[in-house]
Amino acid sequence: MTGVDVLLLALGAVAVGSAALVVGTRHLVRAGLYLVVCLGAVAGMYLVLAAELVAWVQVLIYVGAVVVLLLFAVMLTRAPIGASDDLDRPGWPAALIGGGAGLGLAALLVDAYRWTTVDLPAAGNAERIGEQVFSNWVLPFEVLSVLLLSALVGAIVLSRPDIGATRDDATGDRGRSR
Amino acid sequence: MSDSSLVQAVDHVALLPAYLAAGTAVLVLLVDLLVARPLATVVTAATGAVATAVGAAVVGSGAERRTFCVGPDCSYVFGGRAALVAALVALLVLGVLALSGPLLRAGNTPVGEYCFLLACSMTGGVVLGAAGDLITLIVAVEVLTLPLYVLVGLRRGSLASAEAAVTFFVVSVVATTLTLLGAALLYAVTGGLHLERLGTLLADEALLDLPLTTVAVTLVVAGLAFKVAAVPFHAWAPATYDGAPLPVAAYLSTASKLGGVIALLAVVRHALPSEVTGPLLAVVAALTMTVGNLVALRQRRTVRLLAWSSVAQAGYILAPLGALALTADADARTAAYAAALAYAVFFVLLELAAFAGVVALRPAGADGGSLDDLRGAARRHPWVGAGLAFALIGLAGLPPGLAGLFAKVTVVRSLLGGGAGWLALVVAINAVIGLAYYLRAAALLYAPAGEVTAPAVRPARAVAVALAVATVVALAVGFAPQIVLDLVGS
Amino acid sequence: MRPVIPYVTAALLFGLGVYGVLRRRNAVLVLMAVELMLNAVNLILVTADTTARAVLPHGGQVFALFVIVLAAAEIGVGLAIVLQLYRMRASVAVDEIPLAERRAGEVEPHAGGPVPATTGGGASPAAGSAPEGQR
Amino acid sequence: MSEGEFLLVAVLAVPALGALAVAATPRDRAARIVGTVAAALTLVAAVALVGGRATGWSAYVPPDAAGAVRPWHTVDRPWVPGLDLRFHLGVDGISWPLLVLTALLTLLCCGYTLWRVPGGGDGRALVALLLVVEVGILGTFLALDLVLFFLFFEVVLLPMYAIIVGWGGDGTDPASHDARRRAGRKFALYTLFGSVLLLVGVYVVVAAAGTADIVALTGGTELSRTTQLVAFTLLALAFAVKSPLWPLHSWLPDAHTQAPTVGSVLLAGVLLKMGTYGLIRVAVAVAPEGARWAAPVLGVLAVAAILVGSLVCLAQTELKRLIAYSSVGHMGFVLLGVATLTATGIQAALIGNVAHGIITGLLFFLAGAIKDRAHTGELSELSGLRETAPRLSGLLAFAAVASLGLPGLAGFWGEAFAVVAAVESGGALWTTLAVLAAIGGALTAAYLLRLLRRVTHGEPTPVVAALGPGLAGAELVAWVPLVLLALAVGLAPTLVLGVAEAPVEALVGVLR
Repeated sequence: MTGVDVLLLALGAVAVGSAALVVGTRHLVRAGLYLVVCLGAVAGMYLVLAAELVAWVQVLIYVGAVVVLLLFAVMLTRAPIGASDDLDRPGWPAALIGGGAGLGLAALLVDAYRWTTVDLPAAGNAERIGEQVFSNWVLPFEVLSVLLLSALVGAIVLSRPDIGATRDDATGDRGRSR
Repeated sequence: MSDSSLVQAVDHVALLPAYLAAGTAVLVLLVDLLVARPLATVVTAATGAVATAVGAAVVGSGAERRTFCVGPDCSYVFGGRAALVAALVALLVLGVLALSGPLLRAGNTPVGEYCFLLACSMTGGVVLGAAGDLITLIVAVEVLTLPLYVLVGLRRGSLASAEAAVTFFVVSVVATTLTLLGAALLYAVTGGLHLERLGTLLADEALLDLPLTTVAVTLVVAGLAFKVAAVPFHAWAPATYDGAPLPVAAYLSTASKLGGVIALLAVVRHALPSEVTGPLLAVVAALTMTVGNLVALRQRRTVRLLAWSSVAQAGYILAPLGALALTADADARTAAYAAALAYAVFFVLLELAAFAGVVALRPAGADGGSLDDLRGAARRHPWVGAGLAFALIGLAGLPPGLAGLFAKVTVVRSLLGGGAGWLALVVAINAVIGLAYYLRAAALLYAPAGEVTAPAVRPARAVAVALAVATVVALAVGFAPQIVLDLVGS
Repeated sequence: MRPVIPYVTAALLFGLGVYGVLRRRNAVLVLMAVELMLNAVNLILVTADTTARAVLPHGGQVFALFVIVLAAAEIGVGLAIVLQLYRMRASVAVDEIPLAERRAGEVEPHAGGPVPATTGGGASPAAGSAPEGQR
Repeated sequence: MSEGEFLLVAVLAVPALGALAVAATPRDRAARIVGTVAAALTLVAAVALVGGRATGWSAYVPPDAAGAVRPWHTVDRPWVPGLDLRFHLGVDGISWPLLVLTALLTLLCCGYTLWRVPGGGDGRALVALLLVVEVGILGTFLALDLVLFFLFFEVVLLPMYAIIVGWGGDGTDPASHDARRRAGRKFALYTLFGSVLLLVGVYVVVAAAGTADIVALTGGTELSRTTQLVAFTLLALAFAVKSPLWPLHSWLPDAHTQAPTVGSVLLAGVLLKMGTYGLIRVAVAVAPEGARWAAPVLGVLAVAAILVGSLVCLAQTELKRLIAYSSVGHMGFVLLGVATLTATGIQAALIGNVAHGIITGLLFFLAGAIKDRAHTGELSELSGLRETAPRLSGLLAFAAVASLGLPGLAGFWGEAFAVVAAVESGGALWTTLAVLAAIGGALTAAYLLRLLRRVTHGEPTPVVAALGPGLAGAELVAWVPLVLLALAVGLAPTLVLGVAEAPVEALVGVLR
């Protein structure tokens, strides 16, 4: 048990614990905040695993954007600040399947890797990852740009019901208010 | 690290269809912004779809082109089959655009965004057919699907549409996550991401015996089975199809389903060991067709009937892949992949025709309605009714819908060639169950109208043309199915 | 470094995510649970870079980056969809969405006819119209 | 393209093009005339096929001369190599009588619609559908490629369904709509069940043998015993549904009762023959070992069909239903003949097929005429027909007597030879079956005589009393050829047996 292992164990415990709170809490807003803790802990694990680029992207995109979006959504759907009683369905099937999935997967991974050790790769590989992305993985990168563009347009068109909702039939032009 | 590694020789000719598709999307957005006339936007999108199809055909007619290669493994392999998929997706987009005419004219839908999203989805389909590694494959599947979340929810003011979008989104995201988990575990086990490399790595007995490998393969297959709406991952499909605008439902059950099939085919063919996928897919296929057919028997809403029937059809598509485990014969395997793809091609043709028929018989912008709304429709619109009846009969796999008949024949032949006689019998019995509801729907078209007098609407011209073209093509491949069989075999 | 630690962490995160997706009624919470699952995938991918004899260097980290972007795009669209449902129904409970055919008595709004433009989704429900369950 | 090839293609192309022409002709009556002309041309082409064959009327060719199937003319073109499907047609002595019968009955049906269109839809569509059915049946009889055979087998299904549902029944009220829709659906589902088994069976054979050519496959030499057993089971089941063999017959009475007259005539006259023909040409020929293995079962079921059919007939009170059930019995004799797997038995099956087609076609025409006039088919309401409509009742008596197998009329040969073949097969089982079949024959006589007594004798009921004595010219034109044929085949069975002798000998040669 090296220091790295202790660190990973601690961060893992934080991540799993806060994740349990995310899916267990009765406070909508707190769920979002616990999610931040969980994602942060995972980002910490990335750092330990010498994937600092992924770690920073995680912090920037997930904590910075996704969670903020989620919290916005919580607010926009007029969620109460206090505890809510109606967030959950009956839990047994979910607990059974979720627990089965998690523990089963864990057992498989434990079985596969046991208590082996591996060397940590050297830190500071952002440049090499960049090279990889822009040499071998340009194709999905470019395709992903289409995905992002369509997500952008899609989100706008859904959130703005006025787009295309009315139309001046005489001219065929759409009276849109952009 | 030398600088040269950053500059990779990219075969832009191979990428031409993808460029055309993505270019269509951007162009549509620009035209919508600058010209701001719905007709111009639609025409741009349609032209782009045609250009993509032509581009795919031209590039595909040459030798296979590979690019983004690392050693022997390539991320993008554009051969005959990829060209077929790309051209098919582009043509389906064209067909769906034609079906969208009444919807867009009804004025509730933002034309530019609608066309843009369709074009984005088309880009995903084009790349998907050529994807050679897991990342590209999954990203392409997402590009194909993500615009559809939005399109499904685009029936303004309809609660069913909004609900359908949420259902589709949640299920689809979870499915993607399952696929991703499977891919991640595969990477953890093998260290490979390219499909063909995975195939060679997983041929190793030691890796294959690892339970983790089996779980990873199962997860990938299960995640993609969601996309083709195979039982037990099918519950979203009828609700989503029924809530979505009709042309989008047509797209979901043709191009989107085709995408799922192609993705599944790609991983099963190149990457995953058939010892694991074979039995899995055999069971899934048998369940899918049986459940889909039995539930379809009881549907009263047109689109739900088509949705459940398309669940059942997914079972027929997957069936040949289920026979893989039993045969070590390379020819039989190739025949099985070809049979699955051939069935998919015949199916999307007939399904598009069926949806075109339904769109033509319904008021502009309406949803699918109940089956009773179609009662006696063929007496009011003989040609449209005949087209719809032809498509339904074809889906049932009977003459005069020879395309559907040959599709079933192809599947049964490959199953018996692969030694899966029991699955062939399941397919056969299911064809009988399927006939019961297809025949009911088709006969309803010719039934006396009774007291229900639906308003006689003139079908939009674009829809009628789409129906006519789909029917004629289905008739043509019905008499010359060898064209399709040659294309999928190449 | 013992890779089993992050791997098991990831497995447990995934299990919790599955539990959350199945358990939660609120669509936003379902999305949060999906995020947990995606994070588990990423953790596996990044850890796999240290354990697997990869064909390409850092394939897992690259994949993880793609997954993060993918997730961001999906969440963006997903929230828009959820908000649209909320505008229409004043509730984001996913289990109120019917999957089976509606019964005869239960008529869907606008079913069977052209969608009237006047009821476009712009009309957000008044605060008071939220069902009791929301408060 | 030689003359024979031309004729073969013409036999299929003329009715197919005729159907298109009928659909494209705007005026109803003109369309029906076009259809009738097409049917007549088809008959001419079908009859002409007999000319130009290499051998004389009854030339004996040794079985091992050149394969077990020696068609007079063939067409063989590749169609879909990817599915082992070739456009391979051929005609020989086994299929030719059935071809002519089909073409003749279709012509008579089309001609009949010139005079009377059953209520429900327009006559144009009906004639077009009749021609499509004809294409399917003729194609089935002509196909020498297993997959092509399956294809034509399927073609018949939907047009026949449409004929039953669209023009069938005898009322416009919802109940009768439902009744004929149910009957139609039952017909379609049963038949499709049969043909999907056929599909699986076909590809079991094709996958094992690597070819779908019936000529090459006849004899089953290349197939292992297991394959033959599986293939024969599947194929025999498929054909048993179509024939129909007891206990898979329950679609038949409903379909026959609900179908319009022309539909019943085609259904009983030739559609059922696709099953027995398929059994001889495909199932027995391709998997002889399977046939030998299953022959006792087939024989027992055939005799059961004879007995059950006859007994059920004795209890029937409705004219068309009675005739429909009588088909079960008659087809039982045909199947018994096939089950013996001897030359005599198969000859009996062939002539039984043809005779049943002629006689039952006539019976359904007559039943239709009576129902059209009296608006009822209940036997209890039809007594005394002889008093008011002597000619009609005379024809009915003739047809019934022919059907019960009176020597000198067509029905005799098939049933007698089938019993003889069973006796010749020897052994306790076959002898018992022969005795039981003979008893069944007697029962046939019983129910047909009962029918005659109920319908023609006695005091005229009010319904019957209202009938006029006359027959329309069109009716006579439709019926007289059948009457003459029943006499001709009865007096000179060599009309059928002569052409069939050589191919049957050849077929039986490879069975041993």
